[in-house]
Amino acid sequence: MTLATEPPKANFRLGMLIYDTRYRSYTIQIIVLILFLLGVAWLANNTIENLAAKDKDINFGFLWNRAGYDIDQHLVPYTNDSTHFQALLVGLCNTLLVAVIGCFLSTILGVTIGVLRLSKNWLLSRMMTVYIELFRNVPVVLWIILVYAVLSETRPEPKDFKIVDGTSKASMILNDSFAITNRGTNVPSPLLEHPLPRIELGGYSLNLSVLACIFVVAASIWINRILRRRAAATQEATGIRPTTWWKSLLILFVPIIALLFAMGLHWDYPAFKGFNFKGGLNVAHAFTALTVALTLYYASVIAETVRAGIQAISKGQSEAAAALGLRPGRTMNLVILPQALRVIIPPLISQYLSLTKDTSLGLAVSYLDLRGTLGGITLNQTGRELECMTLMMLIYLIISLIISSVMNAYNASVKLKER
Amino acid sequence: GTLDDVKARGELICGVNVGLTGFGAPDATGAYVGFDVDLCKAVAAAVLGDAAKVKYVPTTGETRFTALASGEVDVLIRNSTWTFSRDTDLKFDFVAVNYYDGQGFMVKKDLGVSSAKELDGATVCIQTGTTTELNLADFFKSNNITYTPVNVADDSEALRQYDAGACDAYTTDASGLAASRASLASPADHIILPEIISKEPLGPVVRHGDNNWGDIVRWTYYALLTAEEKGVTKANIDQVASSTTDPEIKRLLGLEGDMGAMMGLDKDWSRRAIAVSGNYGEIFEAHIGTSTPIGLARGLNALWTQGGLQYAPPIR
Amino acid sequence: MSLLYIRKDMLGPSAPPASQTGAIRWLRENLFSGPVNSILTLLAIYVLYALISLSWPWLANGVWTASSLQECRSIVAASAGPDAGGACWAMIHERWHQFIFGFYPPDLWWRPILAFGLLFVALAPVLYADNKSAMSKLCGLIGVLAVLCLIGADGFSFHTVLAIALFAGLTAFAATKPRALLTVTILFPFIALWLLWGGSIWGPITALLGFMVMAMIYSLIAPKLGPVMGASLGFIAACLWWLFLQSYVSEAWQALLPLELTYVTSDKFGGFLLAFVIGVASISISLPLGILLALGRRSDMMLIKTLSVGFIEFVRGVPLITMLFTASLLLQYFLPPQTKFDLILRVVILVTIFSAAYNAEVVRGGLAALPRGQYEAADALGLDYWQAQRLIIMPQALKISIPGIVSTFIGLFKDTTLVSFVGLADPLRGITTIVRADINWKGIYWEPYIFVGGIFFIVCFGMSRYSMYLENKLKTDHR
Amino acid sequence: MAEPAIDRSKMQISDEVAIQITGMNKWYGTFHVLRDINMTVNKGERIVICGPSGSGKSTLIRCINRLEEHQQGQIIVDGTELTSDLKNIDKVRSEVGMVFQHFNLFPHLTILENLTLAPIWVRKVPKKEAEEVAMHYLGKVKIPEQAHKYPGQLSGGQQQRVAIARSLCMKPRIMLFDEPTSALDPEMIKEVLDTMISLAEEGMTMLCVTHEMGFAQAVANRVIFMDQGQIVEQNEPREFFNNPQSERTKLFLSQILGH
Amino acid sequence: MAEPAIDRSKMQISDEVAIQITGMNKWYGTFHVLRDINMTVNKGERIVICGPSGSGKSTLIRCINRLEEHQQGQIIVDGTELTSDLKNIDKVRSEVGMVFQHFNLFPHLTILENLTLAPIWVRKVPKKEAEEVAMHYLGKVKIPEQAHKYPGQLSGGQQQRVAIARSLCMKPRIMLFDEPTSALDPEMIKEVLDTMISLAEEGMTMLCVTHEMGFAQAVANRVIFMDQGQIVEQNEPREFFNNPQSERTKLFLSQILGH
Ligand SMILES: Nc1ncnc2c1ncn2[C@@H]1O[C@H](COP(=O)(O)OP(=O)(O)OP(=O)(O)O)[C@@H](O)[C@H]1O
Ligand SMILES: Nc1ncnc2c1ncn2[C@@H]1O[C@H](COP(=O)(O)OP(=O)(O)OP(=O)(O)O)[C@@H](O)[C@H]1O
Ligand SMILES: [Mg+2]
Ligand SMILES: [Mg+2]
Repeated sequence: MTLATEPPKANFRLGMLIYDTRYRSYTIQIIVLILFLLGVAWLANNTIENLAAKDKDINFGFLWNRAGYDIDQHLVPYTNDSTHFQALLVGLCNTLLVAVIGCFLSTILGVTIGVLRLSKNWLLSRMMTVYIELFRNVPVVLWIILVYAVLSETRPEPKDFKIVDGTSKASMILNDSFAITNRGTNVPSPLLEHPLPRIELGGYSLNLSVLACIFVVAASIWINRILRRRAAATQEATGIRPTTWWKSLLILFVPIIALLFAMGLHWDYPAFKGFNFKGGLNVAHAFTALTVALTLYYASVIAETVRAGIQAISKGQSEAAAALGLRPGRTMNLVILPQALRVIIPPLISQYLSLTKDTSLGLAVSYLDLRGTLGGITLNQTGRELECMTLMMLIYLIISLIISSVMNAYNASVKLKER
Repeated sequence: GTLDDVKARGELICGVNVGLTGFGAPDATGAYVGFDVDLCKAVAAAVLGDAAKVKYVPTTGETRFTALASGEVDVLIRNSTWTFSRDTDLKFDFVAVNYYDGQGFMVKKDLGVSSAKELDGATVCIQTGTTTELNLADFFKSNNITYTPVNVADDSEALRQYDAGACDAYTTDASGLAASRASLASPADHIILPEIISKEPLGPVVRHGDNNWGDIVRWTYYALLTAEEKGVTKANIDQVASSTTDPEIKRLLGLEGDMGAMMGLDKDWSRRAIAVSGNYGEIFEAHIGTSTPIGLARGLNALWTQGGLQYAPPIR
Repeated sequence: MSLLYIRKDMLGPSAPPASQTGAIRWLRENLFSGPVNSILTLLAIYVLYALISLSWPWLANGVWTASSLQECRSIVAASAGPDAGGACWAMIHERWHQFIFGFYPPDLWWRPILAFGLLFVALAPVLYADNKSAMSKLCGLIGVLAVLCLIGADGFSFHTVLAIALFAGLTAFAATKPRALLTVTILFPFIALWLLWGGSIWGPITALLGFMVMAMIYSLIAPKLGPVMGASLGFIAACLWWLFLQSYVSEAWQALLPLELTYVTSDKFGGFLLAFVIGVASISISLPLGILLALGRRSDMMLIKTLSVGFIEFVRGVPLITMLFTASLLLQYFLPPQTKFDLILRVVILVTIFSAAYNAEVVRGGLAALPRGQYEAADALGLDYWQAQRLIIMPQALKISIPGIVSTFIGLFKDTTLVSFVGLADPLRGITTIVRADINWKGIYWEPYIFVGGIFFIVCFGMSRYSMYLENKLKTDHR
Repeated sequence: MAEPAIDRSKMQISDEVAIQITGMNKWYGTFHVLRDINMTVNKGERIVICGPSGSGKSTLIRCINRLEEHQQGQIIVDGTELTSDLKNIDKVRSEVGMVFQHFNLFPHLTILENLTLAPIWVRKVPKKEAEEVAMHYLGKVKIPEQAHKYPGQLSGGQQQRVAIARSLCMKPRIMLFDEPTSALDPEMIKEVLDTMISLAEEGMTMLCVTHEMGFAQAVANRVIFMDQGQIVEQNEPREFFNNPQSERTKLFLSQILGH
Repeated sequence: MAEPAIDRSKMQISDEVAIQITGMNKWYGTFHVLRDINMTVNKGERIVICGPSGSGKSTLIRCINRLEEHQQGQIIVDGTELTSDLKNIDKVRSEVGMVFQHFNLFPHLTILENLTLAPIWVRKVPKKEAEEVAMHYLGKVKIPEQAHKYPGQLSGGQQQRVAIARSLCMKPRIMLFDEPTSALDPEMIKEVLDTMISLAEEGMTMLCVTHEMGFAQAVANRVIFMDQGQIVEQNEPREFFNNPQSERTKLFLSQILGH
């Protein structure tokens, strides 16, 4: 490329630093850079002085000390003898767990509500409007607290499940496998009779059974895709698309069921013993409340996004499709959705981003997420605010950056081609 | 030092609880009242001569120590437990113990439990950001039994959970348990288990290194205690002052010697402190004692002469 | 076949066939147009029924006057049977003022009320531009409401008269010279500061003088050294004024002419008063910051762009809670030793930074929506960058951005509830905790949440409707 | 516009009826938008519909392929009566092509995909065949080289020609045009009109809402003038323009030809 | 368009050079958009630039008031060379007025404010005086009664005339027009052209990108034809239209006059 810049004129004047477009931008940038560096230096200097005055230092060594507190929900192995770092990991996993489940559920709920809101059923669409407005316009913290309260106030105590003289005050649902008590939800947990061995890898152990399941599911999905591609090819060649849905179902579900059967899957049902349910998995209400409240709240936001996205596709598109003889279902699949998704997905991903950040509100129900462990108890026990907060912000920032880079990549890939 | 700051400012900044029944909370008019709050007032009266010149900064479990360390508050009187690491690693000074507490358990009577050791498998409500969670872990571990913690943000939330049956037991400092029990619909249906699983000496905290300021808070507190020991009350203080012959009372009330000057205060400092809301016993009874709905017995907090632990060093 | 056809007499419109009108048709079309729809309708009716039957008895048994929760319980038990639940609104009745004003002294409530009323007057020129009648209606309405609130708060007093006179005057202004109200807009921050915190009037006035110093220096220097230099030197001069001279001058004047309101410390702020102070202060300070950041992000200069992007993405990447904890835990590390300032102020600063990043994105959207031609026309007329921004670009971009800014504000306003996590008395958790620490109300749970949630809903819903209305209006009248 | 040389050899009108509308009425809510429409269109006819804005022209032709529902009277297209029977609607729609004022191309599909979408999914034509047909019609509208671009990358005139080709790919017997040129820049109008003329030359039955009077005179065999939801006058073009009968028509023509 | 009766008495071309472009080249990225442009415009000249779309006409005249930066060669406007020196740029811009295809009026300001904005802020004229001048030019473009309306309330033709008046308020010595009529409905083109003609009659130096050949023939004293970023041919209008020299010009003229 030939951006032939002329050599600076010999008679360079100082005034040119301000008046010459070429130099001016450098002048400004250098001034800004200096100011910025001065600012950073000032902050750093203050920090050093303050640390010195308080006789503190910056040291992340505390992460390897014993944490000493318990966390009821941990996805990675943890006891109160584990290190603060392990507690951090537990917290991070808890954060991510709520974020992932919340995103998933709120998308489903939000899309449903958004579509129902556009429904021709007057009552239904009004109810959805009320739902959306109600949830959007009240602080999400309130919803978290309220859901939590509803769960623990309206559900029976575990001891009501105790069978006295053949009856009990409360009963489990779904064929005696789920019990929602006021202190948690007891769900059956899967157990394997002949699990595959674990592989020890320097401190961490790899669960082959889980790996096998993941592998099988992935393989099924892959085969299913091949099947669908075949169908498409047939359609291209003959014009008629073979029915595939039952084949898809078979391919998707039979192998994994077979594998689980082979490994001897059975369920460990919760049952009432002593004070509490034993066996199965106890999901704490803090988790449920946070997830449900975030789901409900973000569903209302997502519903609006979806509605706006669908409405952004002009009526002309569906009319044109109808005029060509396409049925409404096909029109939705082939014309409206592909376009609406382009409008919907970018804001949707920013909703995901906010949802992920809002998991930190688990504070209101003392959910031990990243903020609760690293930024809460650990910070409190060790008194290392600077380190804990920095680390916590950094982790959140990384999560956010990952999500938004996914968004940018998506945006770039679906951008409509224009002149 | 802090004393000069406070004097210059004309106001004592006292870190208190955001809201803990009996110990410190704003009432309907927004004025802070409570057991801890009265100590703040006494310090203010001693230092500034006016018990009203206190600014209360509500602190949460998470922000309290930072607030003190950063100088946002002059003194933290907020049921904080004196522990080794807080004293050393966090660089604070606990100047005295104004309330000897210990972590206990409250359960419903119909649970049929009479000892904490029977709590195997129980669900326990516990506030985060306090020493209680560490004690709890230690206790269950040493007894080889298991439990499920339910973390809650604050006392009222814990109480609601417990009341709704979301946990079998509620653990916190025994003082808090008593207060909570009192506010339940039928207190008689709940019992506080006999085990006290930890030592929770609660006391005012100041920053490490400012010893004079620490002395002021410490001796203000001991003055209140000594007053109780010597029978000096809010009501009779003036009368005692004019009639007493007891040299210790004379020293206490500034009638003899000049103890105040040694801390940079005037002679009447302790007299003012006592005059605000009376001696230790009076404060105790007014806010958390048996005549209040909270109904705490003096127990460990009785004077040493009455079998308790409250023992003020001699003022001389 | 002859093609010619002429209609001799034109047909008038006739009514649609019966099947096209009437309630039955409406029902059939809107509720029972098909099996799926009918099922959905029935389902919806069932859900409605379940919700109402669940909550109605509790609401209906509500008790409005009692002095403690125990009393409430016994009243409900007496009237509706021992097992019936009932709301205990008595708590709200006794403590409503803490939810609204926090611990603000009751005899000074007229000050926040007045400030809140003036807020709307200050907003009027922004909301309605040149629409005289709308503006005067708004001013009048707000005036009436404010006066009613004042009478409710402390009877008919001197303040009521003051307020009547003030709002009558402002309404008259709005009706005659709407532009003059802009002065109120500009002065509002200082008036509000003074009304809310009180103290000597010379404080805000001398603070305002700082801006005048800035303007003066700017007008002296800008023609010679360019607007950037002018602005920065002006800013430096203003900072010097604020840091070193202001307090002396204001004290001197205070000595000469003492004019002051009772000083109210920040720790008296709580409830919705606190939420509004944080919300309004943050949004109004963050807007200029956001504009600068947005301009920075669109700048051609690499460094400035990078810094702006970095800042915006950083702030948007971390949860607000961590920012608040930074305000209460970390700020002390970053400031010179011994600097201390108010937690509210720190929170406002951090929340401002937070909303600045969001506003920057909103404004950037507004800037991007402007056609390139506007920039080019400004260039071609010889306007320089700052003139073009100020006269051409910003007025339009901001107008487009108003709905987005309102949304940011709604979000921010809702997020003010998070300040309770650093020990401030927000209405949702802060005040509620305090109320529950009272032995009389210990154990009360739903009522305060419903009360506070209701107010939040009304405020936020109102604002979101307004922003929707704006969006529709802009859609039609922007070209 | 100079009268183009038009080959009228194929433009013969058969006696078979393509569209038959009798006593048709339509309301939007309580607004009576079409009033007592009676009209017969034979195979091969080229009809231009004109009239002031809001007179119901668009509504009329949209009723013909049931984009709007009529409430009274009968519409029979190619022997199929339009009722709410879905099968009939499908049948009619696959016989009738429609071109809109704003093109309504699918912006997320390439030109070729736009053209093959309906044949593949509605007519179940194999893809390859559909593409051949599509290329054929693209050639007809003179833009075969644009096949792999996206609609957004074409000029308005090109887009409208693609829209016409898209309809043609379904091999309709009747084509409806709703102001096909009114959203176009003047330079592009001609290319679209040319395409339409060539279509007429091949004997397609066409109903066209347009204000291009040149086109009407050159191609139409009948002009229908509508006002207030009614057919006010119809005639063959020369007569219609030179010798309008009703007052309204005269007024309208004076306005439209005046400028 | 019939040739309007034009008063050529004042349309005299002086010997002074208004614009001098030598060896100018410009790239967008790697795309060479203007190639070796050499051109001299004297005071009072009225130059029409035409050429196919994308040939660089707009870019050329946008370089003249530095809306685009050139990378090689020299542009001297009224004795001031355009370099990156801001002062020179400001000077040139205040000498050169520009009218855009899409008017680019400021929609948030009234017509009068649109007109007085630049005089007040750039030329530092007192407001009152600026308003007098503005009303004078509004009268000239024949819409003084619209002064207090907003641009959105005017028709396209009126807006374009306001845009011209806005440029004139800065009392420029040179006016640049970039397809001033191509975004207008046919009925409005004439009123804008009339305004431009009256400007020419007063001896304004004008560079005008346009495809209105009637205007070119009536007013221009030189027509420049550009293609692929180069000046391909220039001549006085009559010769240019009747006797084009290069093949490209012939082709272009046949297209543009053909339809
Ligand atoms: N969906 C609708 N609901 C209610 N009224 C409608 C609807 N669509 C059109 N109308 C009204 O019906 C009348 C006829 O509309 P139509 O679009 O058929 O007119 P037109 O003759 O095509 O006008 P134009 O030349 O402007 O396109 C108009 O008055 C219009 O306002
Ligand atoms: N900002 C830009 N970046 C890259 N290429 C550009 C840019 N602006 C214009 N071009 C290209 O430069 C060439 C000349 O553009 P220009 O607008 O000068 O043409 P024109 O002769 O005015 O055409 P038209 O008659 O369509 O207005 C075109 O090929 C165009 O695509
Ligand atoms: Mg129409
Ligand atoms: Mg151009």
